[in-house]
Amino acid sequence: MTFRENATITKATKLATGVFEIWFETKDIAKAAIPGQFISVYSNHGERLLPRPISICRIDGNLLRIVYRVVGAGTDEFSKMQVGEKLTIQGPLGNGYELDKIKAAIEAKGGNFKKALLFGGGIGVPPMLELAASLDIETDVVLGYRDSENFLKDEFEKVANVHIATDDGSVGFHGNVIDAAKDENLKADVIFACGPLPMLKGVKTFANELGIPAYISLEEKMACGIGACLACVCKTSKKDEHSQVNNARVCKEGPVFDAAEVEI
Amino acid sequence: MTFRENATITKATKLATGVFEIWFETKDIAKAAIPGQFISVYSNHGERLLPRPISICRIDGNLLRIVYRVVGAGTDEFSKMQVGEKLTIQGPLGNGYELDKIKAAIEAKGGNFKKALLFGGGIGVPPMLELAASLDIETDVVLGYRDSENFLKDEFEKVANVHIATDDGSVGFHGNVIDAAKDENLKADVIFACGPLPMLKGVKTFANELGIPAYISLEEKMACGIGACLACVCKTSKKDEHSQVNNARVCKEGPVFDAAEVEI
Amino acid sequence: MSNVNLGVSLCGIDFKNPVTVASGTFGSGMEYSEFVDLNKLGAVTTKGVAITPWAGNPTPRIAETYGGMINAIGLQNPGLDTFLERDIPFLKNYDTKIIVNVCGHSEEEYVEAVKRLADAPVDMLEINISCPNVKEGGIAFGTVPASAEKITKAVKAVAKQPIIMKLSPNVTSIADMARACEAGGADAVSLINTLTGMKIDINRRTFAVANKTGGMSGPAVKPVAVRMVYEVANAVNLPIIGMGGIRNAEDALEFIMAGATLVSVGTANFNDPLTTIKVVEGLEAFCEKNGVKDIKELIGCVK
Amino acid sequence: MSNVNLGVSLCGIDFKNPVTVASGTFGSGMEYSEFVDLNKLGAVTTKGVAITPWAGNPTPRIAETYGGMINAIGLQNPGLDTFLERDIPFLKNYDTKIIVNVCGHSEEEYVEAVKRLADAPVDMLEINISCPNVKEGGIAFGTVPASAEKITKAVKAVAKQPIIMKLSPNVTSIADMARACEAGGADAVSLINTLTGMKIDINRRTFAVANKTGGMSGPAVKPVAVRMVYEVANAVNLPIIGMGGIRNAEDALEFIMAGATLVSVGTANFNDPLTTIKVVEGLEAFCEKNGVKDIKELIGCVK
Ligand SMILES: Cc1cc2nc3c(=O)[nH]c(=O)nc-3n(C[C@H](O)[C@H](O)[C@H](O)COP(=O)(O)OP(=O)(O)OC[C@H]3O[C@@H](n4cnc5c(N)ncnc54)[C@H](O)[C@@H]3O)c2cc1C
Ligand SMILES: Cc1cc2nc3c(=O)[nH]c(=O)nc-3n(C[C@H](O)[C@H](O)[C@H](O)COP(=O)(O)OP(=O)(O)OC[C@H]3O[C@@H](n4cnc5c(N)ncnc54)[C@H](O)[C@@H]3O)c2cc1C
Ligand SMILES: Cc1cc2nc3c(=O)[nH]c(=O)nc-3n(C[C@H](O)[C@H](O)[C@H](O)COP(=O)(O)O)c2cc1C
Ligand SMILES: Cc1cc2nc3c(=O)[nH]c(=O)nc-3n(C[C@H](O)[C@H](O)[C@H](O)COP(=O)(O)O)c2cc1C
Ligand code: FES
Ligand code: FES
Repeated sequence: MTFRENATITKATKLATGVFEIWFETKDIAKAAIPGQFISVYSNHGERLLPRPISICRIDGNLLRIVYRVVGAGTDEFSKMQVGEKLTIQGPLGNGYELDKIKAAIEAKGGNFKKALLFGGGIGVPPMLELAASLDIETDVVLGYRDSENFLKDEFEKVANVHIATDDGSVGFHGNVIDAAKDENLKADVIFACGPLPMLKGVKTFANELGIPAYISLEEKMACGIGACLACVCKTSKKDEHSQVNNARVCKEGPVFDAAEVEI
Repeated sequence: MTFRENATITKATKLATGVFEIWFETKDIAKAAIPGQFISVYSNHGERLLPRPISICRIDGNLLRIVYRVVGAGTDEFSKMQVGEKLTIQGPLGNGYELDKIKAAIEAKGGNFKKALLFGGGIGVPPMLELAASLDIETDVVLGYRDSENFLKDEFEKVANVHIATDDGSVGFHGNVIDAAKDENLKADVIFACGPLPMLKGVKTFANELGIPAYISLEEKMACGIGACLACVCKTSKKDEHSQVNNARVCKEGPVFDAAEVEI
Repeated sequence: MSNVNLGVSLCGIDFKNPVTVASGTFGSGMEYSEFVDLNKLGAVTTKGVAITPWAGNPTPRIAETYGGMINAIGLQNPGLDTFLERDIPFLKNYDTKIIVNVCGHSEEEYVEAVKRLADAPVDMLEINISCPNVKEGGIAFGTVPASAEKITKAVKAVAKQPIIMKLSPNVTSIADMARACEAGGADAVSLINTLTGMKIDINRRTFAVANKTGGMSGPAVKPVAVRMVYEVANAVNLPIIGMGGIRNAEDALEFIMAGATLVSVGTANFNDPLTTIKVVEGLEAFCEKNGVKDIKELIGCVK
Repeated sequence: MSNVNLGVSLCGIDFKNPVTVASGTFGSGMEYSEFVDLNKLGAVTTKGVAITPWAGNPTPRIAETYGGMINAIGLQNPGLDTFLERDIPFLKNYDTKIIVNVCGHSEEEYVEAVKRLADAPVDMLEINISCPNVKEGGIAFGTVPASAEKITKAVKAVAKQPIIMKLSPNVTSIADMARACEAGGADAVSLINTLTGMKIDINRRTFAVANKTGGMSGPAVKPVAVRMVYEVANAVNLPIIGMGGIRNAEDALEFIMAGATLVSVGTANFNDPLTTIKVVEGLEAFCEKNGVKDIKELIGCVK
């Protein structure tokens, strides 16, 4: 079920330079959500009609948390909202990390589901948090940041083994998350990743090298966010059932895809 | 001088059904304003680009008061604003009631300037308040309302002799302001009026009958509000100097016109 | 129960109210059915469908613009087979009319599609001769009156359902285009399709949509759309389906008063999936408040 | 002092920066000079002027639309005599270029106006062949390539200043119109003029502007304008003055990257009289931030 709510903001904080969090009190959305899903956030300004897709970072009863980077007018507007104010949101959207299904699929192919490796890069860090908290198997998380502003790190440390990589080398490994994982010789049965496209390409290759599956979160520009407009497609290796061409909808079949099944 | 300011709202109250007031704290606008002038009020929403022209109802040091009726999306937006919030305003705009000039013009034609009669109809009531307060000659004011919601009446009573006319007869004279003035046999040297077009037409005729001048405030749809776009013209009896055709700009040569000089 | 009659009829078909959706913004209704009771719509107009599956354009396919958006989906569609097997049976579960939007690369493809739809349980066909994102041919039909007339004739020759020709606004004279469709035998016209637009990503120094240009839609285009509906209403004797930027009942009433019999909600669905329902309710409320017993009184009432 | 060179040149005339105003939205600059230091503008483009005073259309002449407006001023102007006596001397007090926008009811009137301006101290003439609000003839010049070519030739034959032909967006092919102007000898083209639109006042059941239709402008039209600038830049070898919805430097950069040498701020002046200055400052800031030494590098850089 998908819900549309005019949700009240219960917390709105700056986490790092240009990175903000909002906690919403929701009626139904939080309760229906799973890690890896996203919500559509609507502007209160009429010149911006399209929703902003933002991943779910944390679910706590009726509360839903998003963490986002200010990159344009919409996220700038959200960053100025205050506790008690309202935003229209819609969700939960997309497939998310359907852990039971994923586990079953892996075991069906003779693999294990005992040790997970999570990669989060930049603003791809937040969606990994609810996932890390939900996984009841051993979990390593490699978080990639630009610099020493390591937002959410403390919270990850409560639920997983955390490894940090930074672009400027100020904290942890100096370099990208894949090289950090190699450096620490991290091994796993399955990879989950969210981050910029070059990172996801690296994850796909890395998973191939290890011979394990990788579930990655893709991004694309969206209009409807619910699968109707065909704006947000990604190329799939096999013919997509809905489209009858090799185009899956990121907002519906995704945003989480088995890396082996998409062409990135 | 015209100023543009992002002005803070110091008071925002509902005065009657659909009628609201806002007090702004201004840097320069209030100090520069005279009765009969107006300000441009800009929406905070990007889908509404044009300013809403609203008359100045009261000037008090740096404070400026407007009173307006909610008729569409812009005035609806303003009516939801709260103390401490800001609106961009520009002004003072238009000529206003330039009392010295008007007095001189009347006296030059051999008339008197000793007794004024003011007509305010509906949302044309508020702009008469600052004028009534500014006039240091004997002043009768006839205020026309729909019904018994006689907003601003008390304040007029402090500065002028007040007569009320209502459409439904619930208070004062049952009928329009002109008939009310006739009924009470009000006489004056000069008339000032603001209100709907049919009322202004009545005022023009009435002034003709009495053989006295009438200064009336006109309304027209505006885009620039400062005289540049030629959206807001009214027909003048003589060739208008600026336009070289019989079109005066309500926002620049007006909104106050000698009734004899405009065709309404 | 209200006393207002919102029913309209078009080409002999009765619609419970004048509200449908703009093709391509609502899929075949499945996704939106989670929000909208499709039984409450006058009709569902489906996304353009062709005789074979189309892959559409590369991404990014859309970009937001001030008060609107541009899209270059490129008419991705699963092809008629899947559409007839999956989407039509789904829609048949609802008490609403079905308008199928048809696209093609050539006159032959349009004709073939219309033939294959002839015995399908759908109410009307809308021929999209105006999609600006298809290069192979569609665009020419949509901007040259003689081509529009020719394809209208070809399609009419094989059609069993009434034919709506969907017009492009990217022309010097929309009235000429409508007259050509009328001459070709069209049963109705719908307008407007999208205005060709472009957005440049100044930071990446490239086009915001991969296709360079896209079709602009949303509230921003409404004045152009209302003007064109008015012009067409005064040029031809065909019923009109009006669209372009409708996001509430007031917008819909502008189209109706300008001469539209049906109105379609498009881009506004993306901003609020419940827009269609709000338009239906708002039309009813407007009529009640203004003593309008039958919405048909308002069609073309502004001259 | 910044290191960025914002200067551009067009038809041999040097502008200190690429920012001017759209004709008709800024009068002759007098009213706006209370807010804007006119010395800071690349040029002032004046409201359309004709050989005799024009009274324009009845009111209401404008209506707000979503993200824009429509206007049907009807080219009210005081005539060339008053304009040359009052407005030009006023503008000559400033260190900015002067572009005079010219309108007429017929070819003869345009030619006569251009002749009378030949010895006036103004830098360029912009010929408005595209005003949708003038019925007597202007409209035909603006939508038929052959007419546009003919009037361009006629005007060029008597002009002493470089001639900018101002194009209407209400055409099937803006590239064809630009080619016709180029063939007629135009020195530059400016675009876009307004999109013909309509707004209906549903409560009064009438048109929101007395003229029924009006010209739509403002941020809502920007995607159409950028697309047309891009098409024209790729169709002719003439410099382009781009406009349509510019309200900040980012918008202006879209036009510049699409191929415009100068950009004009129109409707946005009504929302904020300081827009032009903000655009100039924003262009400089963008260049500084992105290591662009000379803004000319950006003209047409997106292909
Ligand atoms: C499934 C999904 C999950 C996401 N989760 C997060 C998250 O948790 N935190 C976060 O900071 N960002 C996330 N993003 C990216 C986020 O959607 C954009 O940063 C945001 O839409 C930018 O809006 P804006 O108005 O600030 O920028 P503008 O550039 O002004 O936006 C203009 C338009 O482009 C769209 N857009 C711009 N960038 C993107 C993008 N990267 N992806 C999709 N649409 C975009 C906007 O939605 C809008 O329609 C996610 C994107 C997707 C697709
Ligand atoms: C000189 C002048 C002084 C005014 N003083 C007052 C006042 O003191 N109190 C008050 O309540 N109203 C006043 N008005 C009318 C006021 O401007 C409109 O009621 C207001 O603009 C409506 O805006 P809206 O967004 O609510 O309505 P909408 O109908 O949504 O507005 C749409 C557009 O039409 C314009 N518009 C609508 N009605 C009018 C109108 N009557 N006159 C001019 N433009 C209009 C709006 O500015 C806007 O651009 C005055 C008008 C003028 C010209
Ligand atoms: C994402 C998207 C996809 C569209 N796809 C089609 C289509 O397949 N066939 C068609 O005739 N029109 C299509 N259109 C055009 C719409 O049906 C409609 O004509 C246009 O968007 C104007 O209406 P609006 O402003 O309400 O969206 C599409 C529009 C959008 C925004
Ligand atoms: C009120 C108004 C008056 C205009 N008058 C003229 C004019 O006299 N001559 C002309 O060529 N264009 C005229 N235009 C068109 C503008 O110059 C410009 O081409 C158009 O508005 C698009 O730019 P914008 O969206 O920045 O306003 C006028 C536009 C407006 C809004
Ligand atoms: S955004 Fe519409 S299908 Fe994904
Ligand atoms: S509103 Fe522009 S001249 Fe009056």
